[in-house]
Amino acid sequence: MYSEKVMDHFTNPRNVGEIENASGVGTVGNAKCGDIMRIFLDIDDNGIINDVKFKTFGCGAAVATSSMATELVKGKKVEEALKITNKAVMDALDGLPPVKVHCSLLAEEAIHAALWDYAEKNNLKIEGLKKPKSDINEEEEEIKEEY
Amino acid sequence: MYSEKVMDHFTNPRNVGEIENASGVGTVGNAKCGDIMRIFLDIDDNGIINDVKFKTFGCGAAVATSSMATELVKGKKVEEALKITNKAVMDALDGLPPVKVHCSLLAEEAIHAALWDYAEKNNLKIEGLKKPKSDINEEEEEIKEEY
Amino acid sequence: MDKKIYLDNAATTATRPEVVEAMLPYFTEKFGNPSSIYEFASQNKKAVTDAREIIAKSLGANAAEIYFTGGGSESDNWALKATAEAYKEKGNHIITSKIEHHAILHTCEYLEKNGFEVTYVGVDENGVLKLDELKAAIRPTTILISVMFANNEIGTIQPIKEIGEIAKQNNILFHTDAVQAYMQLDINVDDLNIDMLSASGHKINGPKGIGFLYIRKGVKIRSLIHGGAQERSRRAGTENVPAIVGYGKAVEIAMDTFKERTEKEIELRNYLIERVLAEVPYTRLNGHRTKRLPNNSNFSFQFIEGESLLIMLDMKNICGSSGSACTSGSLDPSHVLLAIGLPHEIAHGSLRLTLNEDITKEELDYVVTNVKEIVDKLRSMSPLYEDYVKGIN
Amino acid sequence: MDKKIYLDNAATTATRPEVVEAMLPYFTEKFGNPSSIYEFASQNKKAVTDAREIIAKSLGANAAEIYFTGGGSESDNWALKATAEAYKEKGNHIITSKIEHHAILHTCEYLEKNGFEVTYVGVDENGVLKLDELKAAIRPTTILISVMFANNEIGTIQPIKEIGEIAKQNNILFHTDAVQAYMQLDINVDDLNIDMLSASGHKINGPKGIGFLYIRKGVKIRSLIHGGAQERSRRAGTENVPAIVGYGKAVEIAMDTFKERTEKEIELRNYLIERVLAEVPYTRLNGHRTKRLPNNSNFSFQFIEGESLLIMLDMKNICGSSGSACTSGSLDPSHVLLAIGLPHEIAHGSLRLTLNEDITKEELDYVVTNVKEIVDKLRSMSPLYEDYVKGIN
Ligand SMILES: Cc1ncc(COP(=O)(O)O)c(C=O)c1O
Ligand SMILES: Cc1ncc(COP(=O)(O)O)c(C=O)c1O
Repeated sequence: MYSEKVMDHFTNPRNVGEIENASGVGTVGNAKCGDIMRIFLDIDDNGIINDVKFKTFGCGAAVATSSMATELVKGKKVEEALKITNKAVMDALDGLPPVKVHCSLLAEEAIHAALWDYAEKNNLKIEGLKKPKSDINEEEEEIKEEY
Repeated sequence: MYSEKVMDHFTNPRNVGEIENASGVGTVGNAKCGDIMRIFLDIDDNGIINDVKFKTFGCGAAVATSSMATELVKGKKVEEALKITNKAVMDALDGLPPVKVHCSLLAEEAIHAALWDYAEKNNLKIEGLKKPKSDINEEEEEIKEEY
Repeated sequence: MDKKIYLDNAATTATRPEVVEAMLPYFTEKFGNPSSIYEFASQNKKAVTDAREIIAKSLGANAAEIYFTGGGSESDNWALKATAEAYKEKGNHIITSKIEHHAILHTCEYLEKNGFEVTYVGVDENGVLKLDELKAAIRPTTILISVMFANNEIGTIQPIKEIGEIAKQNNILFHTDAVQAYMQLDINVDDLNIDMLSASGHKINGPKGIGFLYIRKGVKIRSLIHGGAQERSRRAGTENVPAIVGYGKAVEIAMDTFKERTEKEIELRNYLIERVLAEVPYTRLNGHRTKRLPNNSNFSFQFIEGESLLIMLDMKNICGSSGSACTSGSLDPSHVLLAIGLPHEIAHGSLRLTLNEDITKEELDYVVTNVKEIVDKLRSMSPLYEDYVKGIN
Repeated sequence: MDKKIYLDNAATTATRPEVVEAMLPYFTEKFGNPSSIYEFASQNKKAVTDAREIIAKSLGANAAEIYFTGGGSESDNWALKATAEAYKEKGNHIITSKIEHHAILHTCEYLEKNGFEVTYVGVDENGVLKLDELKAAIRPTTILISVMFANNEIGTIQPIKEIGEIAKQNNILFHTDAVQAYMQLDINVDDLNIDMLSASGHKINGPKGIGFLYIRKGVKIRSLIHGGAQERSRRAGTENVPAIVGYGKAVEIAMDTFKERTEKEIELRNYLIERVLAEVPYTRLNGHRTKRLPNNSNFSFQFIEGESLLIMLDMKNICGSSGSACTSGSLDPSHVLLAIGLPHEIAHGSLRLTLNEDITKEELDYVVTNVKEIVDKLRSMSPLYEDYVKGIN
């Protein structure tokens, strides 16, 4: 069902944990849908993401996408981190099963939420960053039914 | 599907053939339903059935019931022959599958038809003999559907 | 002959040993439910996928267009009922033929009781659909044409390509019951404009209780069996993995042997047909002489009745059938034989012999000899023959 | 542990070697179509009759009341749709429960789209049907009550006798989906006033792709699959003889081992439940503590999600499930767990372990150890657990 990369990031997730007094924290998803991701960012004065941690309640793909997303943003500038899409996360994981695509969207959104929090706390305006939705809808699900 | 007796009477039918100038001949059934029985009777002046022959177009049960019916009436008085029911034919054959019960009715009817012919030819009135139907309906078929 | 001569391959076939071999591990070892998440079950999911792909390929279809069912009857019911339901806004008229299998005909009757109108198009004396009648039957409300690929009793192959074109030109869906034709004839769903196609495992040396419905992508479909999300949420029920695997294997073998097998069958069939017609008087071949299934022969012997013939053949170790297997027990003669214009008494005297490539000519010789003898014997006790000989009608 | 520990017997079971053994001759040798007339096929007819009698006996029913189908889902669909059709003059109301299998629920939804009204009766926190609610739901137009015998996810056994009485007193037909209960619980259709009962072969070490519907004599029935005259003209399709024979064998064995087997399963189940509840904190047992299937356990582990737990167990060679097998892939938590009142996040963290009599206590010890470790690990990365520990929310 899952690629080896996904299984690797699921069973040995990178950057699990919390950051005390994080520069930004974002939590997205909800327990109803079975996925909650929380991302902690430590951002230095030059806008570089020095450290990142996550906690995730969710399926294997949710954990793996969180793990991969944290790997991808780590050491990046805020502006670069913002450009990391769910597609990039999926590609880095060698793909996800169709029903799990929403996990990668959630991971992208969690990064955005943490950046938003960072921006609010520091009264910054980050170019291109919109207030994140706390949740994403599984639009891809519908397609199956139409067929 | 068929009892040994039925198979025996089907594969070695007794009294197959015709009687020339028979005292009575009866043909019942129709090709539409797939069964036609013709019975030839040779009846002597004392009203005793000296000889009987049959020809049948039909399934195994049709042949076997014809054969058994001829055996049962052979040597009997007309009045006795009249009393031979389809049940007697079936019993003598150790039973028939439910869908084949109509064959035994047809055999009974064929005897009656031959007797009727005999009665008409000789201007007799045989007590209890009604003008036979040329065909019988498979009433038992309906029951299945109701269930 | 001590050996049984099985000439009823249209009723069902022996499952091939290789097929059983392929199925076996999926009963006791790899028994998992393909919908399960653990690794142990993923091999079953894969096995199902593989079989689906083999079948898709055999028809020139995509794997996502193949839906496994519990057999040909279910596939037929599903195709008709689902189309009726999904397209009822568009219209309530269905066209089929007079010589369909009961799985189609009785489903049509059911639909008729539920507000649909069905036209049953006739066939000519060889059992070939009357295309003019078909065209004339089309209405603005026609949503489906369902015509069998080849007939199970008389073996006649229908002009499927023409029917597919007519359907397409009129923007009507086209379903074909290919239960007898699949793997006996070359079928490409795109070339023939087929939108839906039914097939059944046990007719091609696969297992019983498995079939499929091909549904072209884009056709609106409703479930017949609702429940779990199996078969892309279209056909509920835990996947019958061993049977699916066996079906895949049977198709694989049937594909590999296709040309040689069908050519051999046609030769044997022709041999049988020619000898019977030449040697048994008052006999006709039912169905088209050449446009017929490679393994099918069907005769009517005048003046005799089919069941007695069958039983006597059985006593000689020859298995044949009269009309379609599923309807034996019924007293009416085959609706197919009536549709090609046979009178009742002749329809009653019919014999279907459907062979496979393993039959030998010697065995067929034995069959012919016995058919001859038995037909003679039965005629000698037939009142119809008596009348005929005496010139009475 | 190198050996796989299969704890998903509610999803499907291994076909017993004796069952496969019994089936084998019917693939390659005795492959005939039971509807055929020749002697060769009559052994197959007999084999089907024998299996039917074994099954009838197991329920205290008559053989003529057992109809073979392609599985549990088909049986469920058939029971509901046929009753709806046959009794629609009497009324259009059906009562079922909130915790039925999707084969019932989705069929009910289908019927709702077609003019029927369905009341979904709730269950208490243990999953037991609320009889008061059931009684209150009855209308003059109620034609059917369909309540499962025992639940496939949480194992709760329903008060079938009481439901049967209520149905009878109100002159309403009673169907029960016994796919999980059959051969795990003692069932007599007369004692329990059951009019229709669904079961499936692969849940009791029989083959996949076969099931039956018990229909009490006198109940008006319509076909779901129209066509040939098989199953007394009620369910068309060439009989799946090998599977029917295998099913009969599986039932025979299950009857013979019934008492010993279920007692052993109950003991093992209790052992597992007690250890898990005692050793894993923030854990609850779903379903009734005692009125539950002998082989079923179902836990909710707070703060974690079921799929990750399953995958990690799989890596330790333990096969379990979360919610019902057929619905995995869906993102919603189990409707059953929601119906017993679990909040979504707890429902998401559920694990079903369904055992069989061959599991050992040592194996269960290994399972408990691993469940503990994995739950710990997942909690350590759960934001919900973090919030809980910090006293947020
Ligand atoms: C309670 C219940 N009903 C119906 C079914 C459907 O049975 P099958 O998958 O054999 O069609 C199942 C099993 O999946 C079940 O557990
Ligand atoms: C043309 C045709 N359609 C449908 C069927 C039904 O197939 P099954 O018996 O596998 O359900 C058959 C065979 O009986 C058939 O010959």
